[in-house]
Amino acid sequence: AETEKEAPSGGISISVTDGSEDAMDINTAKVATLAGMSVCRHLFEGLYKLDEKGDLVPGQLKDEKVSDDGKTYTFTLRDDITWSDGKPVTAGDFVYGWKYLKDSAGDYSTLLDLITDATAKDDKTLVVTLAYPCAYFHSLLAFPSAYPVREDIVKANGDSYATDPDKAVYNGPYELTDWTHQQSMTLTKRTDYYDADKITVDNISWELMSDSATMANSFKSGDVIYSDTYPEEDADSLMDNGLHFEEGYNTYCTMFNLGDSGNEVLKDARVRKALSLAIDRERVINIRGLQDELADTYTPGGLTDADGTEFNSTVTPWFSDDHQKDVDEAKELMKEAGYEDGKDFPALRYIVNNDSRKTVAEAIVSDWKDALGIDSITVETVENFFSARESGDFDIAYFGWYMDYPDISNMLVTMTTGQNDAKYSNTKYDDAYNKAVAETDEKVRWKDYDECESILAEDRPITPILHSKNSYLFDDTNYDGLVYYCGNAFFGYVTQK
Amino acid sequence: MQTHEDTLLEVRHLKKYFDVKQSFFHHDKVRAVDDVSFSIRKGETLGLVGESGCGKSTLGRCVLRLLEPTGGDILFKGQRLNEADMHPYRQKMQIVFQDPYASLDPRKTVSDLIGEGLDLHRLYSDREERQTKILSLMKMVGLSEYFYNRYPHEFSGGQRQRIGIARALSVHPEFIVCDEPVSALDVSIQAQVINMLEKLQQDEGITYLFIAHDLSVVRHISSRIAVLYLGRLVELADSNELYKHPQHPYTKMLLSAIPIPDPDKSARRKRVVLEGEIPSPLNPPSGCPFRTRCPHQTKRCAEAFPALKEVAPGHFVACAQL
Amino acid sequence: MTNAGETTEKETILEVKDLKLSFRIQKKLVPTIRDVSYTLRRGEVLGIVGESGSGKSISSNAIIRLLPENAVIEGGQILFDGQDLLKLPLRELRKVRGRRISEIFQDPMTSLDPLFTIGYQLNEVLKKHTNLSREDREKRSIELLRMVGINQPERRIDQYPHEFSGGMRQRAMIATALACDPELLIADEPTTALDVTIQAQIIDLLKELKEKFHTSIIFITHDLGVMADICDRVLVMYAGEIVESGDKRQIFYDHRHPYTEGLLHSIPDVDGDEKKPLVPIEGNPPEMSLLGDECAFARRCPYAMRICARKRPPEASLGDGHTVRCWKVFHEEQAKEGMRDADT
Amino acid sequence: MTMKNILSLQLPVEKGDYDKLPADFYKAQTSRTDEVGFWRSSWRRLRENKIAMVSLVIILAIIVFAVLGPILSPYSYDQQMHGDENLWPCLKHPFGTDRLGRDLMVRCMTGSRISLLVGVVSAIIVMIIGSIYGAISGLLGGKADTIMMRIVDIIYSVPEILLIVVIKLVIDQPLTNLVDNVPFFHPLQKLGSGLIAIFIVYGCLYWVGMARIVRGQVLQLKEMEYVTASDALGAPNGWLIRQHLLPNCMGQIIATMMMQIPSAIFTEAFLSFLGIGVSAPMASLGSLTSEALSGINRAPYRMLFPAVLISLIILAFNLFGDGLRDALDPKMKKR
Amino acid sequence: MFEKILKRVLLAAVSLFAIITITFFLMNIIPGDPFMSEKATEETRAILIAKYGLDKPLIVQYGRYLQNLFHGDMGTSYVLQKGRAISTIVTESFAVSMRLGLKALIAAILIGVPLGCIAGLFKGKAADGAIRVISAIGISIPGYVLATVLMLVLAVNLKALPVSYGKPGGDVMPIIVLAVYPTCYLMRLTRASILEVLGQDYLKTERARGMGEGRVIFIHALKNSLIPIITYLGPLTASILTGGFVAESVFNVPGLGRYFVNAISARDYTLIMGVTVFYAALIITMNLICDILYQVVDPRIQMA
Ligand SMILES: Nc1ncnc2c1ncn2[C@@H]1O[C@H](COP(=O)(O)OP(=O)(O)OP(=O)(O)O)[C@@H](O)[C@H]1O
Ligand SMILES: Nc1ncnc2c1ncn2[C@@H]1O[C@H](COP(=O)(O)OP(=O)(O)OP(=O)(O)O)[C@@H](O)[C@H]1O
Ligand SMILES: [Mg+2]
Ligand SMILES: [Mg+2]
Repeated sequence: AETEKEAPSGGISISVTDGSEDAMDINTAKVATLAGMSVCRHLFEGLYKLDEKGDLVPGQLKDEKVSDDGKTYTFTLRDDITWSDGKPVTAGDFVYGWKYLKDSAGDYSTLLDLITDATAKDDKTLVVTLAYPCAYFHSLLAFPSAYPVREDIVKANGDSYATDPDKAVYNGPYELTDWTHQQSMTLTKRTDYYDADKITVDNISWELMSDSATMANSFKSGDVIYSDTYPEEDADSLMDNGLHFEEGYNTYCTMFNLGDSGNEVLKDARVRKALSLAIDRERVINIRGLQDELADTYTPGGLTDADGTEFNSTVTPWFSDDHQKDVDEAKELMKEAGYEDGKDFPALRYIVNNDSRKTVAEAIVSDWKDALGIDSITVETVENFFSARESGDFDIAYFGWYMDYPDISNMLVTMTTGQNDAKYSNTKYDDAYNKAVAETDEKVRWKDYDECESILAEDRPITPILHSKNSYLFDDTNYDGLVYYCGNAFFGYVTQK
Repeated sequence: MQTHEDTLLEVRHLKKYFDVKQSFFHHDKVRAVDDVSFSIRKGETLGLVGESGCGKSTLGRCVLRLLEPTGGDILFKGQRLNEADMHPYRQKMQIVFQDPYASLDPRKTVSDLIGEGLDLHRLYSDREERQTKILSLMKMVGLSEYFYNRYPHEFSGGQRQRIGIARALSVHPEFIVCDEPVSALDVSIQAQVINMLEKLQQDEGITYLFIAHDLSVVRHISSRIAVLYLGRLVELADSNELYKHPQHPYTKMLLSAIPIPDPDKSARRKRVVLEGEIPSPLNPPSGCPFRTRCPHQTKRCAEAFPALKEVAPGHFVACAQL
Repeated sequence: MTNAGETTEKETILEVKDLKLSFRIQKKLVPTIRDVSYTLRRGEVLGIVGESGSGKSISSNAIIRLLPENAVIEGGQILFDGQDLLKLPLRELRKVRGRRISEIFQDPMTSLDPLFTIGYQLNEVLKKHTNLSREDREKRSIELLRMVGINQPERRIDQYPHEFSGGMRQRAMIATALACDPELLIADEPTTALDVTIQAQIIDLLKELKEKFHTSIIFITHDLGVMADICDRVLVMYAGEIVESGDKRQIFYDHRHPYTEGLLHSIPDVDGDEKKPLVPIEGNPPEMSLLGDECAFARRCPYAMRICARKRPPEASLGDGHTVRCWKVFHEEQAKEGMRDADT
Repeated sequence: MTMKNILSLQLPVEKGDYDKLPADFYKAQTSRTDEVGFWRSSWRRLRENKIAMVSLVIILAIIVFAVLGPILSPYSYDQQMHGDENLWPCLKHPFGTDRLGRDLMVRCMTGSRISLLVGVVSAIIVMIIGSIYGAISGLLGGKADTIMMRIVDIIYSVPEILLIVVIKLVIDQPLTNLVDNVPFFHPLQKLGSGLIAIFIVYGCLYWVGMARIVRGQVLQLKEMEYVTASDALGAPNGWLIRQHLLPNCMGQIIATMMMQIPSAIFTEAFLSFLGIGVSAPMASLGSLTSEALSGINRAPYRMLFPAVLISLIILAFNLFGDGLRDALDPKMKKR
Repeated sequence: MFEKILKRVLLAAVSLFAIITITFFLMNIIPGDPFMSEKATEETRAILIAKYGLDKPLIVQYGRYLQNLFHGDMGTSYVLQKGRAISTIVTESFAVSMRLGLKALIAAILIGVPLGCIAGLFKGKAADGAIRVISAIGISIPGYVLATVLMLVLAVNLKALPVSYGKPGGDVMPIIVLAVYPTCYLMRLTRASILEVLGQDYLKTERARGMGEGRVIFIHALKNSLIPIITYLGPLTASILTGGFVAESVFNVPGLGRYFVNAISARDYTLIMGVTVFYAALIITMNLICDILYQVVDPRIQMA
């Protein structure tokens, strides 16, 4: 009720670092980095939000009605929600926001494609129609891409919308009061936020850093209480000093180029399988030392099927439990393919995009050398990694996929025709996937997904290595109350111990 | 100027102007050699004297077409030299330089230095012939064959100058421009080189254009002498005639300034010491360039450069007062 | 000198005694100035001639100890006004340099700092050695430039050396050298780089100075013509030693040393009507580091005798201030005196 | 000052002393001790320069380390010893091991090999392009010179990092194809196109410094009378450049080249820092240090050895280059 | 003089134009575009490419860029600071880099030049040896090694200085990292050029006039050896003022230096161009200033 902005009192001020300037984007329609999304979660709020326990709870939403077929939602907005310039948040802002999302062509512009229609019945009522019922729709609504956007502000600022504090308005618990580009952002608690009482942090100084050592050093020296990055190798020493791991929902893979520009040898499924089997994944995990999980399947763990059982445990693993057995099989396959002991194996180029991935690649290449006698593969860190991979300028490449929302389709879609840089295309797989997505019967759907996994395991355009954890540094000896959700951090509830 | 039958080289209205950038919009010309004509007879030595910067070297180089003249003609044995086809003439006309240090490539052995001309003109059929030719050249200029594979820095100035002369001789030239070949040498060595040049002339019948600023040397070696002032030929005469009866005020001044290594004569001599320095060739005085320092200047001198007049047989002077 | 001549009434200003100087070259000492002795009187012009590398510059630069780093003074005295300059602390010596003894170098093109105006460089000397006020220094500078014959000195004073012609630069050099009315002026080949006409002007200027201020001058040159013109006495140097010295007329008309003779015969005669052939000195100057106990000129000397190759001749006086360092002269003189031959 | 009158001198005179000296008396002795040749005298001057000689010894030692080391080492540079990961320096692995269990000493050896190779090859490329371009520009003079030097200026003004990355990326792909498809280049596969690209980038970029230096020299040299003399003998431009101009700039060129080596190594290290450089498992000293950066807290030794080696190589080449420049400088030569 | 400066400015404009052209086309030859990422899809990329006109023929894009540039519009950043005007980004970050750079430059000159003189003066003595060794070591340590070590020692272990820029004292380490190389290089350069000058006749003249050694070295010799120093300082100033990649990324300085690399990696075309144009203009300006300084120092030098 109180529009006057008095200095927030009682709360604490913290400094955190979570990404660099280039990761920062407070335009919710375009934001594509975890760090940028974290900031957005402070500045804006969607229909759903995260509570202090990290659970999804209604945010700007007062009431929600779902039609029986699960396809139509009627949302009623809260009465006490305002933008930081004092104007109320309306249903129209959501409608515009979603439209703006599509127009902006950001990385997530297709996130809400399942919404076929969204109309603002009145200022507070929003009716949404979906193409199909969606179990994870709430998590989508809590996603920054689904946040409301003020049309007048966008229009007024054009391209420079949301590039500086005064070029946007905020409907979240915080507003951006300063942005010294490349250096820091200052987030200040909004006293007129409806749930301001719960927010315990008044000021967040968001340091923008790019160098992992600098970030870790800042954390160690106490300059910041949170950092999402640190030199991998420091993990050991940080383990008891604030390093936390969380489920990551991702898969770290090696990708083979099956396209025209790729080497012929990789088009032989036996060779791919042999390469895949020869990798000592356990060792890779040990070298990384980041508490990764061994990947026996493409899909990460944590996804439960219709029966509530872990999907991963139901599909046939790509590897056996005994690595030596795999190696023997791999040798056999190579012999069949005509490359016994790596003889005449052509030179291949394995590209990666950073030192950490280079280390893994080197371990893998060494396995290939030790197990299969191939010594003609070189690893290269390339600066234009994504374009090189997309244009097929590689033989073997790093590939990793972080799920955007916890639904298996988000994982398996990546291997459909035209969606992957391996140029992998198998109509059987495409059919199975399309069938699964359209399937209404949960049981059948999961079977179809299982089918997808099996086809992949047979073709191996990629080979999964490990599922990595999300990790971050948080000073939990002095602070409490961090909310961490799928790589996003929310600091509003942090308290001093 | 009449041409003798035995004229080897004739220079007609030679001009060489250098462009000097004063600024983006403004170019100036240095008139290093301005409308100079003379001829050299076969077997004679023409001395060329003048103060520093008056264009002696430029003239010498233009004659060999090492510099492209701005205007005028050079006739060698009646043939007009042109840039396009100098190669055959490179063999007939050679040059010896002032600086015995700068004129020899320090990275080359004596044999390569002397042999360069032979290489360039393919004057030998095999390596043996090359060597014998080089050795005979070395002998000719009085260098021990012992030096064949030595480097120039191991030699004294006089010996270096001999190497330079041998190099010039290697292609059997008929004409050599000597651009102050002894100026950098000590008196005791200078005499050795002069004697050698004279001997070569007697033996091989070579014609010299001998440039120097030391008038006593020029007089000693030359049969005729040309005096240059600011790019202009001001006087040309037989050397004895010039020394006995200098006509141009500048020549007179030049002669009277020569230091005489004899205290009595030196004390007796009356000097015509003139004040002032040579004007800059960038903006020379109008008319006669010498008028600014001339004790006899009149209004006429400023009008135009006086034409060369023959005041006595074979004695030419460019002075408005005569 | 033991011999009393008409010059005795003139006061001696500089006396160099047995100066020995070597250069350290690759850890070896190469004797370069060998037992040089001479005296200079007030108002006298002492000429030093000799071939390039004979030690003319080094021996005279040694007076104000302006020597290359690797030079080692191995003995001798340089008495200036009775004071041994070789023993003077550097701080004291700096007060002598530029004020009581000035030096002009051979090349006017490189001897003035190209980045400072002529005025600055004159002012610098005056400021160092006099107590004149700023205005007085400026006045004095202008006056000096005018004295050496530079037109419009007021304007010239603000110009840089490169805006001067060679002759003017040399005159500016002389002006700075004369700024504090030095008692001794060392002129190291001051005209070698100049044209004859300009050379004549400079020589006249120096003569005038000598007349006006009674400045003593050491005039180094290898041009015997210049020497004949300006000097009172002449030292002939060869390979680091004085081979002959005497007054001008003795050297030119009554020289005894074969080198002096060779030098004079090598010069073409300008005035002679008949072309006399030149008589060069054959060979080259010796390599100092290879010289042993022998006459340095023996290798080139047409009169060389066995003793010349065995023993270095001593310097000896012929009377009237004429000295010579030669076995031939020694032999001739002793023979003249009717003394017995050494070998009989 | 007293000087004995000539008549009063009493000197020991031996028999025959006043005989004329035989004409050939000194003939036998005319040989001079002067050193022969430019290179030999330069070498003598260099030898006297203690710092340069120490640097030379260090360079030679590193070359031996780099060339012989890997042959003598029991391990290979890409051998991952399972179980030996992250070892601190010990007897078995004097420089320790890395995360993958590779022996760091042998990696430093091959790394030095690569770094030296980068340095030397780049310097040679720079030398060839730069000196020819500079010599031509200087000799031709006039308009040609003006245009050629403006090109140099422009290359000079574009930020070098930008050019390096751009050129590297642009030539990367064609180069990979070339190396993969043309059998002649197959041996280069191990190095990776990144490294070869660096050579080319070097060739394209850093010659400008050399070109400027050579041009400056040539401008002076071509006024020398010995060049005019050659001209007077009818020498064509190519002859002048080959016979006189380039040989006389050689001192400068070689000294500049020596300085180019450390700068190439430096650049390679910096590129490795940016993550573009030699292909793994091959390593350069630069990539070794930059990889070690992330583990600096846990395993500082991994940074220490390659960093010290880089610094040592650069230091040695710089000091040696300095000495060489002094030794080859014609100004240092007495006439 | 004015005329010559005018001529130089004209020439500079031509060079700048050439540099812009070269960079523009080179940049566009690099594979990839600004909108590449793991998550981006073909469609979204196509939309963005069309939006920024990157689908037009290169020559059209180039023409448009020049036209905008002529009107002082350098466009907005595509990636690194999406939507912000390039001119703002460049001026903002240049201000930071310049503050650091100036301090580093002044430190380098104030330390490097006098020490170089001293080394020259005491050639062959202990002081000379010490200075030579220090400077040689200084130029042979790669910047990132130095930065990392400083960071570890001063900030992490001793906690004497803050880790990143922006805190009080946060600029000390970046300044050191920026200054070490130029300081050491200047020492060597100054020493070398002083030695070159030391044998000149005019210094002998000065000594013959009774001038003290201090005056001879620090007034006459130093002034005469300034030309190579100025030559080095010109481009150095341009590069040091625009910041170093290493110092800025390690110490998290919000300066221009990081953009040289980051903008290229991100294919942030407008930013690449902006930084290049700015840098080239700065270098050209510095060269012009150097040329003017040459004449201030040495009256003989004629501006070309
Ligand atoms: N390449 C050139 N560009 C411009 N001016 C030049 C050039 N070469 C010579 N000059 C000028 O031409 C004039 C004549 O020069 P030249 O070298 O012929 O004189 P010189 O009589 O040989 O002098 P010196 O006795 O000093 O050798 C001088 O003023 C000189 O500055
Ligand atoms: N720094 C030095 N190191 C070694 N030897 C030197 C050095 N300076 C001069 N010399 C030698 O000292 C000798 C005398 O030199 P000096 O300069 O006095 O000769 P000069 O008679 O003045 O000759 P010039 O007529 O050429 O000026 C020469 O042989 C020279 O080689
Ligand atoms: Mg000349
Ligand atoms: Mg001398």
